[in-house]
Amino acid sequence: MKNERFRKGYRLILVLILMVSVRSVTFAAGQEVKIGAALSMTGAAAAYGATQKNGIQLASDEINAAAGSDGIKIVPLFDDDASVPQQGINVYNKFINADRVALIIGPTLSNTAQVTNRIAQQSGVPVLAISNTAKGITDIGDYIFRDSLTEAVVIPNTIRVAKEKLGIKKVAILYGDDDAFTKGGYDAFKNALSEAGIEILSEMTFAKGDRNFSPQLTQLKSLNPDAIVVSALVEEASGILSQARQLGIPATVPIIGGNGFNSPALIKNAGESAEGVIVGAAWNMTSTNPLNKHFVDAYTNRFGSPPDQFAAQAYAGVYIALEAVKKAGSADNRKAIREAMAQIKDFDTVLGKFSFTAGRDADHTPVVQTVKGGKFVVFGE
Amino acid sequence: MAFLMHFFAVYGNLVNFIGINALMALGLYVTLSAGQLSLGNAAFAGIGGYTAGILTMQFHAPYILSITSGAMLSGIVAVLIGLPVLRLRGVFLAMATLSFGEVVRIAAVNLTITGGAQGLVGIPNKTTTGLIFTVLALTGYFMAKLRQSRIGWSFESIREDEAAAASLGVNTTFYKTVAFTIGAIISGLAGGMYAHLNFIISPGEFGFSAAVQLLIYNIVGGTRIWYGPLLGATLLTALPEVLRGIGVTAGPIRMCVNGIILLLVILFLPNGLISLLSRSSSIAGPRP
Amino acid sequence: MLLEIVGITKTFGGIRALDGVSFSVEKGAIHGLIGPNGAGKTTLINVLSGTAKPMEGRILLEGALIHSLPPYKVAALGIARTFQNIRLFAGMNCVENVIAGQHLKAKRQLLPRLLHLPSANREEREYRDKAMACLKRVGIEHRAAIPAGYLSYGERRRLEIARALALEPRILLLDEPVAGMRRRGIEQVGGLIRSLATQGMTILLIEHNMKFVMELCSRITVLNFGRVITTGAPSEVGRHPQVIEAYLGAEA
Amino acid sequence: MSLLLQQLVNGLFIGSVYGLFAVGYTLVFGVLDILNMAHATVFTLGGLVALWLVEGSGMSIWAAFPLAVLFSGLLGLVLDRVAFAPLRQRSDTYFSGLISSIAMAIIFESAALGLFGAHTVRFPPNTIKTDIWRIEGVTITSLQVEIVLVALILMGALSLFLHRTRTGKAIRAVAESERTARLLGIHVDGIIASTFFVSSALGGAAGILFGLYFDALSPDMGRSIELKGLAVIVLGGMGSIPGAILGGLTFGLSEVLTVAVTGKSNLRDAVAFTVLFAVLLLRPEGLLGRRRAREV
Repeated sequence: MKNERFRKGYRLILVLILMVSVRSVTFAAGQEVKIGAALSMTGAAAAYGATQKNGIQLASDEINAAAGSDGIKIVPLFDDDASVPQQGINVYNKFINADRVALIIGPTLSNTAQVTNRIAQQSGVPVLAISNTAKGITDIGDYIFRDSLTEAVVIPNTIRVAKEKLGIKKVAILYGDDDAFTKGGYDAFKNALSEAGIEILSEMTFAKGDRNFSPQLTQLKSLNPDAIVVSALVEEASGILSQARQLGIPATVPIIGGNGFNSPALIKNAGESAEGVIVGAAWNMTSTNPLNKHFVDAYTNRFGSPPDQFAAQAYAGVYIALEAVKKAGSADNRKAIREAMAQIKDFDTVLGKFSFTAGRDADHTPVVQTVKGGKFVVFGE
Repeated sequence: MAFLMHFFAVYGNLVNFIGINALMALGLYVTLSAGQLSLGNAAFAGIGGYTAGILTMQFHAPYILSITSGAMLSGIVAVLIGLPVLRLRGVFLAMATLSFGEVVRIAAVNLTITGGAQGLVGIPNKTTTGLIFTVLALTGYFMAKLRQSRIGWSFESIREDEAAAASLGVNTTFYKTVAFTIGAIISGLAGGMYAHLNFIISPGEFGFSAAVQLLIYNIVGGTRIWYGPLLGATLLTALPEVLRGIGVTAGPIRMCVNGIILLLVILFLPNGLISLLSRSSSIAGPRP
Repeated sequence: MLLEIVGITKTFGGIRALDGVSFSVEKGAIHGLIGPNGAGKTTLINVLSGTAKPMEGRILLEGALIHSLPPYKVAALGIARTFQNIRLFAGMNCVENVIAGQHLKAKRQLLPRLLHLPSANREEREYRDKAMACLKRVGIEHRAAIPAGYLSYGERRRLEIARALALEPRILLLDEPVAGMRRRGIEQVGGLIRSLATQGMTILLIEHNMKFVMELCSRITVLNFGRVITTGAPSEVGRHPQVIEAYLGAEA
Repeated sequence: MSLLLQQLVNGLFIGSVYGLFAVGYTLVFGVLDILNMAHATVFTLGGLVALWLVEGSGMSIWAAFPLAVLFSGLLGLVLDRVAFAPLRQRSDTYFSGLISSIAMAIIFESAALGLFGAHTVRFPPNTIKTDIWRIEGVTITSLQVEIVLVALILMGALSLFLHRTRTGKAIRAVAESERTARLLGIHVDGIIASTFFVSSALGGAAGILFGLYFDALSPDMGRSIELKGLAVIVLGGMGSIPGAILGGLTFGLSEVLTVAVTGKSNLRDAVAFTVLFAVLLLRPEGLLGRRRAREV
């Protein structure tokens, strides 16, 4: 009697797994390029996954509209890794083996990328990271590329420009220490500051999801630093900016931020307390390069709000992928696409002239911006 | 044969996660079977995972040794935590174990040996599907036999009515600690194996929401028989893939489906889905 | 003298539930404990069984002090009890409830079961037969496979006694075993208690049913407001003025 | 000196918001002995609905606030009807109530994510005119004062409601003992429903004030306050309203001071959970609660 019950339970589980039968219909080769977009649509990074999806969708629609009958069309397959590595792996497996995508764009979070890109590398599927800035992502293997400038490139440039223009000598640091993205930013800031010989008065931390920064900011204010260096995501960043000004930290003490600050949400949420903030980033929202102008206008009237850096790097990623597919002359030969992508040099994108370094990291000029009159402008112009 | 190869290529990792989640669910099951509501088992999995990962990476300990010592350390911590905490009852015990879990997570975020917020990166991928399901089968067998032993009967008595159990000579403090410790050892072992599956473990994976997820596997599956939580873990781990397969758009809808399933089960199937599969009272429990 | 209770005092907040209670129970006797509601009877059983700790006083089992022992150690010394509000294991069936009561008597080691040794099955059959015997003794063996939650009120009372018997105790503390039972049930339980006593078991019986207590008990202790009014044979206690006053009010 | 004073102001301010959130949390526990894990998501939805009223239909905050609080109260009624009432007769009602509230929390959060999107949003800049006062180096904004006032008024109103009105007294009777209350002819199910209404309304109010001051509302904003709220109600004493208020203030102050002294916010959370752990073990009835944790 006992194992009869067990067998019935077992049969149910087996049926369920087999029910998830695999759709292995392959599209006609040649004309259509399947790109797997593994993004975080739920969970902690849902906000960034959402804008990345918009960027990819916009780029694909533009390409498909312009491709006409013979051109190469992009088929973006979106799926949600829920900001969790475990689900990211399942998404990658589905893209690689079931949908047989030509290449993968994403994932949103570096922690997930550390795990999922290993699978892509073993299966020989090119991955184009569009927001991972942590160290070591592209060292996973030669199939892993990245169009998002690492903090190690952006931040030293920001500190250098800030020191030149403002002559800062002593700063305080405030950073989120329980998130890989913000912790990575902090490490980069620390090295850049010591190289530039700037004294660090004190280091204070906050946790992801915090909204109350007044205790930390009150302490930092009492040390009257020349500037406050902040490594945070846009939610925390806008809170820090508005509370800093409310607590009476004068505008003469600028706040310097990393990639996380580079979003219109910063200005919308922090309001005028965002004036004078210095943001080192990989994408200049107001650059007059025609590709970028078109992108910002197209995105704004399609989605109702201006794009952020995540959307820009995702948008550029699709065009880079298309360029690689064109060069490779094949819509599904993964190896050829990888080879072609590695050779991309001075390719015009919304991020500017883009090429891959030997280590397959992004190589284009970073930008240092500031907020003047409620808009991002290049700092020091 | 080709179909199987293709199946495992696409769903191999999913099968591994089902196995690991089932093993972790079994860890909580043991503690629940003695009526102790613990929200700290995800933390024990974390302790097991980090210990095993550190041993393999920094001390180059052999894989089997590192995951067993991870499990043992979780057991020792469980005994130390268990003695004071198990005097508490119901919601208070849940909150004490929850706060223990959060302290462990925060420690993992702050210590350099645990790799801080980034987590432990570079753990060699040693856990195989075969090992996961062998350990799961052995643990299942152990659970079935434990239930028939004096320890199992004591758990069941304490779960039903602790005062009555004591009046029958059951040393309730001792057996509650045993349930808590066996649960921690299994969770620790599962954590160690999980660490060697994914190349990286980060503190976030062992926090409060992970502890709640283990509880949901048990409740949805059913906590009156050891393979209840296995069914719960299998269904809920496979669910996102099923919804993905059916084409349910990614995002909040899947999260909502999870919530609705849990609500329906707790309202209409107090003894979990497993009670559907069998009428016998020991599994389905008395009709309310 | 098997069980001696000396000067036991127990307070809850301001109320002195037990105030210097002293009496002793002879081996093999059926000792009655009566008193109006709130006299402290159940509190006394809780103190005897270790569930509650007394403020002052001592309890001796064959001269050994047991009042500070936890409930499971008191049970190990052979003192079993039932509860006024029947604490059965609702999720188990009747025979399983009794098997749970065999905790101290049945080894049921894990290892032989893990190794599937034949001795384990033999041992299990033996314990099950013993459990069925307990059910038979209280007259509910036909309900063996029914979940405890489905039993009638009288049957639940008897299952609790059966479970206590599984402990093979020396002393059995019965907290209102026949409360709410019909005539036939009361006679059956009375017969059971008498047969247990004849086999050497000592019984402390808390009951409101005066006729039942008077017939069964060789000695009776009367409690009122936590104090012992008297201890003696049923005939003496029946005529004791304070007992009548406590029970029937002052007019007698 | 002004540094310490500033931190005190910061602590008292955030403490009053914690207190308001905790009061609703502990009210349900006091009456039903059940932990309502969906309380934090009502906190979130209250804030997001207020924002939708202000931004969507151009309503002023002073009109939107009561409406959103009412909406949160209705959410409480839904919670009671769907997730708690059906379980009331069950013997394991404490356990299953906790689970069903977790299920509702997941459903509410996914609804927030689905309806309001994942981004962090804020009230339009001039929702409340805030001027900033600097008194001997201590900065206090009028918004802070208004929020603390509203929080205190609501908490005051609650204790008046509980002690002066018929329904309030009935709620306290049910908290003492549901069975006796039923014997006294109290319509227990109705009273429990009103308890959920009041508790969720307060939770929603706390959400709106939190969103107003920190200019940040998102579907998962409840997460950061959920576990802290737990620590507050345990510290204050489960089920005790004054305990929740006192717990909230002490918690707010200790949090601010730990961060100020150590500069590490994670240490602050570690301190919070160690305090929760210690209180549970040493004095489970907390500062002002009734003894319930370990009865047989």
